[in-house]
Amino acid sequence: MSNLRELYLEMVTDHAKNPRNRGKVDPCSHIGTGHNPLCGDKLVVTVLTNKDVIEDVKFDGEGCAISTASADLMAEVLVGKTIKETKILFDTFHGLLTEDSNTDSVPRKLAVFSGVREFPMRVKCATLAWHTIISALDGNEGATTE
Amino acid sequence: MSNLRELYLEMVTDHAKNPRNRGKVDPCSHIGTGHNPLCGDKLVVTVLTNKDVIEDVKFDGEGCAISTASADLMAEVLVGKTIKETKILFDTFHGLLTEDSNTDSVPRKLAVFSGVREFPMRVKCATLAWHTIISALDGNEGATTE
Amino acid sequence: MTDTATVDNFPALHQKIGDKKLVYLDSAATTQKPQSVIDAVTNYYELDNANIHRGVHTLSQRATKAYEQARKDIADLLGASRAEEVIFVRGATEAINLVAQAWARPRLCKGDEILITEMEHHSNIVPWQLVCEQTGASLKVAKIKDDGSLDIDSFKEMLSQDTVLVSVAHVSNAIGTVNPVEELCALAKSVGATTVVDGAQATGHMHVDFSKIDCDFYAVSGHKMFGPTGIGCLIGKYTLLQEMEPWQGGGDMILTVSFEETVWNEVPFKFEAGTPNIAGAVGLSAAAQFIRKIGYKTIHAQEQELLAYGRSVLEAIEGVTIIGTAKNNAGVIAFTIEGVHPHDAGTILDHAGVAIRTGNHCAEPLMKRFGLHATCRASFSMYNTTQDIDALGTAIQEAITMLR
Amino acid sequence: MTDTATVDNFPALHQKIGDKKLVYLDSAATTQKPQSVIDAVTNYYELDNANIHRGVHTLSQRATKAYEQARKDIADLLGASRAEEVIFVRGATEAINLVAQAWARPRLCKGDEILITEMEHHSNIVPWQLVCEQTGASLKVAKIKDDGSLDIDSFKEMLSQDTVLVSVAHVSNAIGTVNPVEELCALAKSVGATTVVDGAQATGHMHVDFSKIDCDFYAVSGHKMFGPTGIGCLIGKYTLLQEMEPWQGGGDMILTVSFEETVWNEVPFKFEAGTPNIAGAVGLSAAAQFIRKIGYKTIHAQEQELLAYGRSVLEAIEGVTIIGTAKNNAGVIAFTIEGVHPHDAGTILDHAGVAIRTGNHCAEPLMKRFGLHATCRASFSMYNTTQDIDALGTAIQEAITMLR
Ligand SMILES: Cc1ncc(COP(=O)(O)O)c(C=O)c1O
Ligand SMILES: Cc1ncc(COP(=O)(O)O)c(C=O)c1O
Repeated sequence: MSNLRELYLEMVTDHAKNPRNRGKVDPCSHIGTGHNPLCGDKLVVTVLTNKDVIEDVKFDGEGCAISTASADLMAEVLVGKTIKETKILFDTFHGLLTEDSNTDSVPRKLAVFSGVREFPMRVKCATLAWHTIISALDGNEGATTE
Repeated sequence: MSNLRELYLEMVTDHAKNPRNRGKVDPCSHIGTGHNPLCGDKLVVTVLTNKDVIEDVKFDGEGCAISTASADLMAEVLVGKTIKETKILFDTFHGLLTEDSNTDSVPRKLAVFSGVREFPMRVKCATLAWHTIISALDGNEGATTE
Repeated sequence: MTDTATVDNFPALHQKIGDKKLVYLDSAATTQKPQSVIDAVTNYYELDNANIHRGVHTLSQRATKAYEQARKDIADLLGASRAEEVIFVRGATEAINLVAQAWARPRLCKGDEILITEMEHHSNIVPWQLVCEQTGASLKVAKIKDDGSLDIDSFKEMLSQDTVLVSVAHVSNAIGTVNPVEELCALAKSVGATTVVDGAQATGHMHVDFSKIDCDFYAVSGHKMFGPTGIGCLIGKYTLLQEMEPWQGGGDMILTVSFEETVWNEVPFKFEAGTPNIAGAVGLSAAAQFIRKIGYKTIHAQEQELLAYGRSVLEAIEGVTIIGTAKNNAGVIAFTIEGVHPHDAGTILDHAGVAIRTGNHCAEPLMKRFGLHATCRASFSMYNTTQDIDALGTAIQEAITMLR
Repeated sequence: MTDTATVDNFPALHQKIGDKKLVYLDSAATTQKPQSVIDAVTNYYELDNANIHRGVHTLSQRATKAYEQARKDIADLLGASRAEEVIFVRGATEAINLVAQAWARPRLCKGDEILITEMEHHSNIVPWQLVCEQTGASLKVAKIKDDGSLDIDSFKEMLSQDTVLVSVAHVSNAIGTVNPVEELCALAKSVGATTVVDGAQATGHMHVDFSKIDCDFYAVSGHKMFGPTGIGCLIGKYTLLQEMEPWQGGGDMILTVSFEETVWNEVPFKFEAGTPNIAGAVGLSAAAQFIRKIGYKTIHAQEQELLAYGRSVLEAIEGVTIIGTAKNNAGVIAFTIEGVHPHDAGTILDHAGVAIRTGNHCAEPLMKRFGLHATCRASFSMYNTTQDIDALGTAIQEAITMLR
């Protein structure tokens, strides 16, 4: 039970139940759709950038607790970041989820997902929003985690 | 070894090595080609009938000892038989090869194949010529034992 | 109810997931295997292993005999009128693709229609979409009702003189609806359509009689009826099979080959190119024997009892909605939990040792019909008990506590 | 030479046929299975059995991991540049049919040519005949020399700007010739042809490096490389696989399905419709590990020694003619015995416990090339010994005594 509690930390379930960044950025500069065939979930991420800096991010769509909370917290941490920083952050985050890597360099709001490491099947949920935004920033429309 | 000797009785190997009825009946009234994919063997059987009575039978083609001897001995026993008798004889012969049936009603020349019963894979060899002639008498050209 | 002697037959069920007893409620995905099936496969490899057909040595003869016996066993169990009507394939998916490519593709053209239903598994949708693309035929879809049963009126409406082929699930994998396939096939015949029944979810659970259903083709999945993976059958009417051209080319499916001309072998060999899954067929034969020993009647009664009990337990949990409440239903319960996404439910239940499936169950159009992306699905087999269902109920409560 | 520890790995070899020790010389038809492969299959069914992909519960995760690990193991063993280049199919026959139907059929048209050789197995002839019939393309056949080796001049002559596809055996099953596939693929590429290598007889016997051969597709038969029946692979260049449309439709090979539009899944899943032979893949993974442990070098050296000894023993028997005497030959000896039809030889040898194959070995055109209907074939694997060959020689003498 203990690692299950670490997967569903209170901060995660809270953001899953009451996401702060659900909706659409309008007007937006980038839009991406992510799909996780495992959950059947679809996520639409809208972004507004100014030059290379992310000014606003929102997400929409149904998702599991992990993917919803991850999308919501991603939106929080990315505001003010450059596209390059976003990509580096995703690498760090991915490392947190998949390797026994040091979490020091990970923002506290993302570190709550370290429990995912014990649930390899859920890595795709935690990264769906990230794959989607990066795909959108790269100019592609769709992303999938399968 | 003992049942192997019963398969290859001297009469069988003798007819296999020196078949008396190899060749073609010419002119013939019926012709049939038999094929046993197991051996890769092909057999051509030619028949001359007068009304319903078989006047002559010959066979041609490469075959294993069992199929050659069986074709040769078939040719011997069928001369003078009617088509109907031929079919009945085939049923009897088939019973000899596959069931523990009484061999009393089987002509001596066919009874030498009773050893085949212990080698189910060889039943097709022993019956190839028979399938072919019956198919020919029925007006079909080809027969196969697979 | 299930006696423990029955459960004892299934070695995989006797294990713990973490510190919890495994409760396997995912039999619609694949059934567990009785020891007799596992042993049949092992014995085959340890004693008889050889390639089949055209081999004169003892092992090859034994392997051939066992393989052809499996064909007879399946024909007997499922009511084929002769063993040659049974073609061994990888599973139900390949069986349906075989019909699509070897029967439908050469025969269909623009204007022709294929009729399926809203509750089909992707394996009974996509092969027909491919054929439609290849031939210009179009796909029609009969509607289902809110309780998950087929809307027969819609089915009748969609049938027309243009309907060349009808393919319906015997049992829905996603919600468990049992379709009146005899009636549907008779209706299809009345407009001259050829009929396919996707029996993947039927043959492990209830008596199936191919000849009585009177469909033209019936698809069977071995791994869903206690058999090994990688084996299944297409059962087809002998005369139809004879008329069809082969699908795959290779060893065993030909009589003679030359570069100028090749002559096909007889049915069923014409459709079994290459070395088949011999050990798989031998295992499936043991599965057929196992089913015979227990009896479809016992299996079915058992699963119906679990279904009734399961529905009552789940209905009693606040926020749980059952999808698919048809009268004639197999031991499958699809459900959603308010405030708990199916994927989270799957993880939390797994932690309690309870294995269910979550997602779209390869039936996306059906999900859409119910306005859902995903559901949880508990599916039963003869080795399940009411205690398993109690464990399911408890685990769902835990998930609710954790996430709602 | 073979140490008994190696032979001990193979349970099926420790049995008697009647009162004679089994001497298994039919490995080109199918190899025997080491205990580790049989155990891997058993363990899978007893512990991990579940359907793969998209399942969140523990068994499904374990099964998925084992299945995908098998893909990696095969990629590693056979030199694919990434695991996704390995597509699981039933066997080499299905692998070739997949290329024929999913690559060639949509691309070929009248005037195009497919080039094969005179020594191909039916599985590398008939799929192309079917495609030729479907597309109007024509089949060309490169000649072989009297010793059974490929006539490279004939191969070059047959190659032209019209050659769209070249498909050749890596090793002939009927006579054991090893083809210079690297050279042949380079020649084929020089005219822009896509290349297929039928590796059914190679991967159990010698080091194969897909990337180095640089063919586009390579067909693998699991049951001929110590793996289970019903599993094999098509290895294909990733970019080519991406460009191809799927072949079979069903579960797992799609990303999303609606009645209006269906989106294919990624490579390799796009080509694996339906539940695959999971236990088969797990067993094949164990076979790959077994091969690694022994080492291709050891296996190959061993088989070459048996080949040399076998040829010398058979040549010494009066009336025995060996068919296929190429320098570069695998452990396969095809032969005829004067006055003894192969089928009779097969029966008599079986009686002595010696299992050989007789017939046309699914290579009728090759038989015709040598003016034969059938041959006897002894084929070796790493578990054979020189005693086995002595037993073969003795049994042949017995057959001669009996029939000549
Ligand atoms: C209703 C239905 N049809 C077809 C299939 C495909 O069967 P298989 O896994 O044997 O290919 C399944 C199983 O996934 C199913 O549930
Ligand atoms: C050279 C060759 N190609 C193809 C095949 C077919 O392989 P599989 O039995 O895996 O379909 C075989 C085996 O029979 C073979 O020897």
